[in-house]
Amino acid sequence: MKKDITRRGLGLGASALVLAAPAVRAQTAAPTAVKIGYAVSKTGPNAGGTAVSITPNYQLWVRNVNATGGLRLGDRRAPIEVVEYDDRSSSEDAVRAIERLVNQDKVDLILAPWGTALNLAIGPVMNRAGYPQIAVNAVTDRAPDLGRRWPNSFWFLGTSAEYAAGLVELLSKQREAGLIGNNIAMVSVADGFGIDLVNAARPALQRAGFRASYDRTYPVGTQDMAPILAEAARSNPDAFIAFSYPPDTLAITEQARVSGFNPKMFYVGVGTAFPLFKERFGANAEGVMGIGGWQADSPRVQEYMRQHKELVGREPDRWGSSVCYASLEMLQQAIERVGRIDRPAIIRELQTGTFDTILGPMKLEGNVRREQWVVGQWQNGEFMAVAPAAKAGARPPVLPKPAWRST
Amino acid sequence: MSAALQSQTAPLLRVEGLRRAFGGLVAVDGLSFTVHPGEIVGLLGPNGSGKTTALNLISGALAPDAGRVVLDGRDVTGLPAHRLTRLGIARTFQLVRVLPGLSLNENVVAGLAFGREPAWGAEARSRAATLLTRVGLGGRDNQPASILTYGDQKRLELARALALSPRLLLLDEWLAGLNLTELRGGIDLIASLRDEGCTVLMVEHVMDAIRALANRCVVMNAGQHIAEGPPAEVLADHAVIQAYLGDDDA
Amino acid sequence: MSNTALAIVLAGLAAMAALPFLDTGFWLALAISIAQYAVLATAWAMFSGPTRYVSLATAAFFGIGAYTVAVLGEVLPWPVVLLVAGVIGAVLSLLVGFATLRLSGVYFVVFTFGLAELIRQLVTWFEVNVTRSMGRYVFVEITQAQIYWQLLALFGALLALGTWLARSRLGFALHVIGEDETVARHVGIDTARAKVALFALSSVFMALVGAVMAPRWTYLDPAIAFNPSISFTVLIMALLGGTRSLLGPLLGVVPLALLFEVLTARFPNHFSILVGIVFLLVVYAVPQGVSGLLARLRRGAPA
Amino acid sequence: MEAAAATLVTGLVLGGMYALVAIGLTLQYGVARIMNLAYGEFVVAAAFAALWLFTSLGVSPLIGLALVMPLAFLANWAIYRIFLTPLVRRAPNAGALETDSILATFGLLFVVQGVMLALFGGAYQSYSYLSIPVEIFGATITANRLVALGFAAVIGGGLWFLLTHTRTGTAVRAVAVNPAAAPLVGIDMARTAALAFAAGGAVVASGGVLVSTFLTFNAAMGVVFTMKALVVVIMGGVGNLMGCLVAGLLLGLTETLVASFVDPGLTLAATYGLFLTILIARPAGLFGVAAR
Repeated sequence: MKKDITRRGLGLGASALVLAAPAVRAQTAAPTAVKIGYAVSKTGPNAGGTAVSITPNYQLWVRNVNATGGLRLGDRRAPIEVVEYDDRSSSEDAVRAIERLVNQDKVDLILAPWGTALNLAIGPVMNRAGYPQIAVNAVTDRAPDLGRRWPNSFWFLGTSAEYAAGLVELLSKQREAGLIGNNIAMVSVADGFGIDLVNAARPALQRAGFRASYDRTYPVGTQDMAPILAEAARSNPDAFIAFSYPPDTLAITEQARVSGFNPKMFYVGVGTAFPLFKERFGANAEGVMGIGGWQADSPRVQEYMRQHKELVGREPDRWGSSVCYASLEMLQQAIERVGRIDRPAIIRELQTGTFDTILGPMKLEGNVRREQWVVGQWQNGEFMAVAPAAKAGARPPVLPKPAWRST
Repeated sequence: MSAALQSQTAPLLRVEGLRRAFGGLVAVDGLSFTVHPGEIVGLLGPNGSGKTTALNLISGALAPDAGRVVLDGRDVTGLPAHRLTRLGIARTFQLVRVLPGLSLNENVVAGLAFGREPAWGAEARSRAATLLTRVGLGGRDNQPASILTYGDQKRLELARALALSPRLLLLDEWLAGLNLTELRGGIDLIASLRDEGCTVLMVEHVMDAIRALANRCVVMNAGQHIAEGPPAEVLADHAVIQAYLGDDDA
Repeated sequence: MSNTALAIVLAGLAAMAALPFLDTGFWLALAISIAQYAVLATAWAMFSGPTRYVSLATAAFFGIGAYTVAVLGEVLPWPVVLLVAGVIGAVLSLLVGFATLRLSGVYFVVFTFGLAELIRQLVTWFEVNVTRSMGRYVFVEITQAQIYWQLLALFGALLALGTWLARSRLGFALHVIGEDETVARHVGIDTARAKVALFALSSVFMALVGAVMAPRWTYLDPAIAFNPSISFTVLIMALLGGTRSLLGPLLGVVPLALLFEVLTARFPNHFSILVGIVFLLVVYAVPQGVSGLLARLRRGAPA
Repeated sequence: MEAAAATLVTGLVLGGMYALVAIGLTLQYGVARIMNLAYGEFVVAAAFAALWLFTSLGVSPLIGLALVMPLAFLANWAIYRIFLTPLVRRAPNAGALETDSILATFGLLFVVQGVMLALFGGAYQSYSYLSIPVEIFGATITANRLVALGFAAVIGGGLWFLLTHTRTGTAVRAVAVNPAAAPLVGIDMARTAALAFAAGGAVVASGGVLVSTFLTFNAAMGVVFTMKALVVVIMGGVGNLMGCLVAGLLLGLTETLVASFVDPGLTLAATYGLFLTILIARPAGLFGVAAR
């Protein structure tokens, strides 16, 4: 028995050592190449979000940079060489993959995974190793704390309080205009994202004098939204709000359409901004609001859209994707301003600099991106940013939402 | 001898109105009988008459729907098997059950470790060796039970049952399927147990063995008690012959 | 395992404890991951090997331990937190153990899976409706090396316990139960108590692993803590390694953990297909572990 | 009152879907004794097939059903014959086969999932087919869900008829009830098991095609279906078609009733709670016969 273990264990261990030797992808690349690594969820529950908002943008950015000859370091250009891993949506695998990127592959920079949990899981390792962590797809109320705790971490999708504030501000304006009343129905998905948002929305709604006559939470993976929608409809709300995940967002919208539940304002969560939403609902997407949004009429956004379509074969989502690409532009500019791979200097530049991106000028405050689009609305086949209204380029929301059409 | 024993001592086992049904089938229906200390009682009957179910009810493998099982004056009805075992009821199985992954010695230690007079460690191993010798498997302590012949498996099972120091030993067709030599050895073995004062309740189809060993027989048919008495008388009983003749396997 | 063998293995563990002085990066991370599964799979096999009850409740106990740390980690001293995690794991396992005594085979398997999911749902509901926050931040000051050492210590304790168990009457009782439960009852073994006792012992270790691992990820929510893939990974590793001996599961843990690592590293885009193919190859070509061993033993036996 | 009726209808429709997804597994596990961990992957694969047929070739999922089911039957037959028969042959007992089939189908799970990831990527998929509202007893339900329910009834009823009224069906049932005794009465175990496994596979595929018309799915979602199906099968009693149906409907009703009248946050807790309670009360499932 004992012998057996040693033999097999050592044998496999040895072969692993051989195989696990730092994986240098492109031997042909110039030795001056900048090695950029990322471990993202190619499989597991996070694969859906990653495939939409993360991977295409990492690929697009690398392609674009390398098409110009690479990152400009001083007076030369260094092409990007990619090392990528699959974290299988697991915190444990994500931590290990980062350790591997840092210690084995000795990459120059690391791009972040999708989702709040994974970004928090790798936070300590990234911090210890001194790599900038551009947490581009994470919404957490602790973002300002985290930015202080790990000064190398940057939080791009802001806090749930911002989303709630923007939404309530929009609701209040519509009420002032006499378009809606006080009655709100609200559902949220029972995980960190949904609960954070609804916890922020509740007091904000209350302060603004709204009444949530239906306010329920449902578990991740709920396959039938009919009972929830029936109850929400029974409360006859002026506005319906769902802090939901992509499959639920589609299911809720579908159920609302089918049961003819058509409140004056209809807001759903992650997934509304996906091109899939438009494909799925066609003309019925019109008037639906959701989290995110972008300035579709901006030429730079349109150019981004074109490139994305060309590379990936489909349109990007109208929330995380463009922010993700913009964050990479920021990283690129920070590197190029520093002029070499000097991580502490890059971190400082990201903390303090102002950058020019497809989403316009961008500057972080306390390592957190502020003033982002929090509510979008499908208007004439495009998901236009409608809140915060004070932000330049905001479209006025169109209420009441038009009636569902039968397909 | 049997009559004398019955009158002089309190019964070791008393079964009263035992009943157990499986769905619509009543396997044991109002069965009553007694077994006295030192007796060998044969439990007879055609196939499917409920003998094995009766043993299962007495050994705690099954719980009765109605009726009582009294062991040495104590009501033990419905107690789980391991409690009954610790109170002194040991059994063998109709389809022999040894522990194939264990050695012969360990098979017997299994009987010693958790029984009425538990033993463990070196003491258990040496007692197990003695018991193996007793049933004719001496010196084969370290062989795996999986390689035993059918007859030897039966011996091993008996050694395991004896390891429990039983007050009442239930043998479920322990002699069935043995060849002639094995059968003779088996009968002698049980006879020697009787001579040591062990009380035995045996379900058996080998009538020669019943004639040679049993003090008394209880005959069942269709779950019910139909006759009782010394083997010679019972086997001549009209009802018993009828019951057996009605069954092809008799 | 003999005393000498145990001593050698424990000495080996002690030697492995030096790893953090050589590398605190990737190799330590890999070692933590292996150590985690070594304890989980060995604890799993300690119950499931002899009784042949296949449990998918690993995630339930792991999650309970992790959540205990998430709730109490910043409030109580660390040893007390571990103690509480162990006690909660034990109490829960006793309840579950006695509730599931009548279940056998696949019914037990799916019951344990359902149990882990039920606990996850209840914790979720509790967090949403009572504490009104989802996801907990675990900022316990603890280094990766300390996590590693605790896992090694747990593994050492588990091996010692297993060695003691193999010689004890309880261990023997379980062996007999695994061979033939009916016989076990008829030699006076209280099968229910023996099984539940072992289930509890094994569960306590799982809860402790969860507790030790929790600070590693900073953030915990029920989906991470009660991730069913933990149950499946442990099951597969233990079955592949073999559950008949104390060190058997390790035979599955080490190669599989390394295999997963190598495949994710070398073929991030085809991990699934490759891991599946390797798996099938292992099952067919190297019928090791419990199934193969048993098969060879049985085939050698007369019918 | 009307609300209650509507809730009942919604629950029955959802339950019908659970039953539909589980029927295949009850054949595969109950008869062929293969604990198929890759089951959900086959559901998703069929869903992808339907999506591809519909979006690329414009083939309606109902016609797709006629294509996918026979294909799935053949594929599963082949899987059983090529991959699983060697395991069945070498397994000395039921326990060993269970271990081996868990390990082998776990590998299969990764392969199938990997192929789907390579072909379709990890993104969410959804398309619109027959999503016309239909009103029944005050409940508004889409036609695609009703079609799925109808098919579940047809497939369930058809299977029941085949199992009870044909020779082969009787053989299949005999194997399900008593695998040890079946060969004694002249049943070809290998053939019967392969047949049941393949038939199960065809039913799985029909489930996948039908749910794809109303559920959003991606390549990583297989395990959700596997576990739901396992819970339904076990709750109903292994190998029991009626049990499968009743368990599916019970779970669907529980989920909907709890969502409507208690708290949507407790739906899954309630369904798992119900499942565990039933197992504690009836250790072999609703319609299972306790092994003795």
